Amino acid sequence: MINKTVLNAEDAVADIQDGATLMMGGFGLSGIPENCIAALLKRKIQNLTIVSNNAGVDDFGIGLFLKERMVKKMISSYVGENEEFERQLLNGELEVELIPQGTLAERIRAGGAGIPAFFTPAGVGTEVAEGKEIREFDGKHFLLERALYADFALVKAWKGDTAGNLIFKGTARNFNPLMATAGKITIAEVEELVPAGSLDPNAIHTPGIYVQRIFKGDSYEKRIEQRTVSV
Amino acid sequence: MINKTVLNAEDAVADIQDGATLMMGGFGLSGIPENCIAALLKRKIQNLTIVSNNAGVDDFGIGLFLKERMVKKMISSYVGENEEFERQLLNGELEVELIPQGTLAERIRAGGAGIPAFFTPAGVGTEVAEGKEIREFDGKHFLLERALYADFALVKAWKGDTAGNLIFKGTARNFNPLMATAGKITIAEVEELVPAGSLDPNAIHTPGIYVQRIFKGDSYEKRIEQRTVSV
Amino acid sequence: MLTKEQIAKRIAKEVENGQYINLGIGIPTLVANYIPAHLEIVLQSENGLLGIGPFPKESAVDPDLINAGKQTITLLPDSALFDSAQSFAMIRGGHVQLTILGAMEVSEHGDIANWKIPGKMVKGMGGAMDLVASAKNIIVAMQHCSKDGQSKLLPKCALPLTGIRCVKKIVTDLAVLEIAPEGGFILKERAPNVSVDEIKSKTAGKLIILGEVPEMQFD
Amino acid sequence: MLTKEQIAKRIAKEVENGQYINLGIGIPTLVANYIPAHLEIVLQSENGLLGIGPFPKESAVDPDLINAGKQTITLLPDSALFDSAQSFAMIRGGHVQLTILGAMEVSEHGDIANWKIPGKMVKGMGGAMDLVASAKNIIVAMQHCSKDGQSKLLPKCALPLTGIRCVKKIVTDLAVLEIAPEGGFILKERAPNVSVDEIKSKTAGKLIILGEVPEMQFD
Repeated sequence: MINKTVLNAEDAVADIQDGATLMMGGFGLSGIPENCIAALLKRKIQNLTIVSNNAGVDDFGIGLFLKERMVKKMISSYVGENEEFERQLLNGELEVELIPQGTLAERIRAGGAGIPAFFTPAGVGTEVAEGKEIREFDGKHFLLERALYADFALVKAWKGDTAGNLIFKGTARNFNPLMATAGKITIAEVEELVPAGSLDPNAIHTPGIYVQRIFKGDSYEKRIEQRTVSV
Repeated sequence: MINKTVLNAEDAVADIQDGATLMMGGFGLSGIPENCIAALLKRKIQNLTIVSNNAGVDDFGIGLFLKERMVKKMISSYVGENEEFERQLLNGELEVELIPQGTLAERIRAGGAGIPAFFTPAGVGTEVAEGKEIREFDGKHFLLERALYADFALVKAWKGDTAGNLIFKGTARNFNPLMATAGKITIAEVEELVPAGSLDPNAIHTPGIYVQRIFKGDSYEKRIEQRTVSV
Repeated sequence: MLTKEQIAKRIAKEVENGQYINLGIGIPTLVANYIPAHLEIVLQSENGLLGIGPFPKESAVDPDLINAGKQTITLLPDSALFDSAQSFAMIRGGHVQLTILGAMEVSEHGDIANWKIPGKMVKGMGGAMDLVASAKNIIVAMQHCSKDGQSKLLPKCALPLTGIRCVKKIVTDLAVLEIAPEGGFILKERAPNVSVDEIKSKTAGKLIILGEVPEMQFD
Repeated sequence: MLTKEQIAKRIAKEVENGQYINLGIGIPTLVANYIPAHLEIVLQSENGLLGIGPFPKESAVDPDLINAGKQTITLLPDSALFDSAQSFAMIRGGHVQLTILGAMEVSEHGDIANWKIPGKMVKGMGGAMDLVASAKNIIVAMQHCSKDGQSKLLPKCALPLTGIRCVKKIVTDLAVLEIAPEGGFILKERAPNVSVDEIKSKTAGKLIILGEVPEMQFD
């Protein structure tokens, strides 16, 4: 069987270079590849283009990349939780491309699925439509949107096997399975790495074909943004 | 909790009328909605347009509809296992639209996902491309393909709960989850119908939102087309 | 004038049995508290969940279970989890039948602006553009006027748009209004102790009054 | 002239470690029997499976586990199951790296015809058009000539096409040939005891011979 295991995060990201385009899974701080982020921070590579639904917070997640000035451009749907982000943006030190969340998800899925472009209703009549082809189907208007690809996709799963098959947990799934399909190289970090044959083949969310490297991540903090409890 | 349960196949298909467009899950005879097929056969409705990857065999699956002259048009990728089909086709009693299998799958998925059209490489330079827009992206040519919808989608799952959440088994999954999303009314028949809360929410293949009616099917034959064994 | 809770309570009356619903952040989230117990509905969270349960007990907080507002939540027996592409497939495909969200401005043609104020830091549209472009029924929950007293019901939105011709109904602290097919806000109900004249004076867009305007009922 | 088994055996030499591979019905299916044991590869079945295992024992036959040829099969430890949209997403997206399939005709530009014969009952293209439009490497396994002795390697296909400019390599009972970027069949290897002249006489399309043509090796 094909074994995709690498030793650790450092080995997994060793060949990511300045100027790379990275997709990074997660919604807010949930389901982000914490170990890959830490390993990339050590390497202080620069001019990254990052495709991620959000941009982390000032002292966690992608916010740490911003602090170290590693990011040239963010492609996201919502970036509102981060002061350093705001500062760099207003100073012109950072480019941002904002994309409706469903369009972002579908563009990534299209990238992985060999669909170069598709029509979607989101953004018709808004500034998102500027410069895009608009076409009517069955009396309704749609925008033509292009697929998104990345040099590397960094995803975080709950369980994974040595063949790269992944299972996510709860809402930490979010963008991770889509991004896994759209990276030229997809790196998966998992909480539990098990031998091939340990996962139910019927319950796998991401088939191993999409994953080039997998490792067991350490000491997940899983920081909560809005701890909300009932009494 | 919303309860989607209906008593049986007869009740589930009671409002399907002559001339309806039906999507029917299955690949060959694997994962076909046997109970819905039996219930529709009793009603002998006519002029159906059926979207199904295959057309059954002479005495099982969609082949039974053909025998009863219930089908006006088949939309499929491969229909080669059925003599009655061939006879009706050659006599001009049946229309057939052949679609590349991946395009068929993606058109159905698009229908469920609110994507009215998308570009795909399959069929460029072939007769499948006739009359379709061809466009170049990144130096490669693609066809514009439209979404597919149905009045009713008839799907077969392994387990389902009263809220309509479905889990499929093995390769009997095939077109079923896509079709479940693209029917105005989706009817799911399952081998095991369990109370909501019995399925792992993390392992559900089709969320209940796509299913309008669910019932426990009886006496599945699960006929095998090519029984192939090793010694 | 209605409190936020009352706006939520009034909107809850719009909910129909069996619906799949997406609630935006703010007043829309409060709507969940007022949906009558006899209605069976399912709340969708666009980060990948159908069947949003109540906030967890402190001991049951799970960082892998959050809603689109990044709050910790719980699952229900009928919950299903999925990825972001599947989530917006069900939104875009019209399977989520009702979307309730806030707005900065609504036009008399049902255009909505709720994501960007020129000159201010832009946080992004999140899933709002997909939601308003897709759901069959879109209800806006908002104050009738801005903090400086300007009407938020306009002939044409001044702010950058989130979507066009999509809002079906608006519930404000003063009134319930529907968008007329040919344009205009049809005044359907007024808040207790609020006069039609007051609503008229605070609605910059075309206000359509068809006969007697009843006072809102909450139960 | 090679037997079908020998064609499969020669094609198996093209397989690289770590590849995800889709095998068509017929000779391509036989290729699986000859892939060297030291290579770790995964076979994809377009009806929704990665990791096709051997045919089951009679006692383990499961109607819910079939391959794209509708044969009963088994799973392997690294298997994953998925739906048809996901299956063709991985094909169309280029994740399945090698496709081996049969053909009725191949043109010197790499066009392939393998799904339809005018005048005969049309069964459909199944997944073939998606496969040939997508995989990075496409190898055709076929007889060099049809049963009535006509060359199947042509300047231009006469039959309706399955895909254009997609075939990279052809292994026939007589030869191994590659499609030249500018068009033409580059004769890479000849079958044991088959002369270059024989291949020349049986190839209707442009045959390109670059120096000495070695005899095929199978191990």
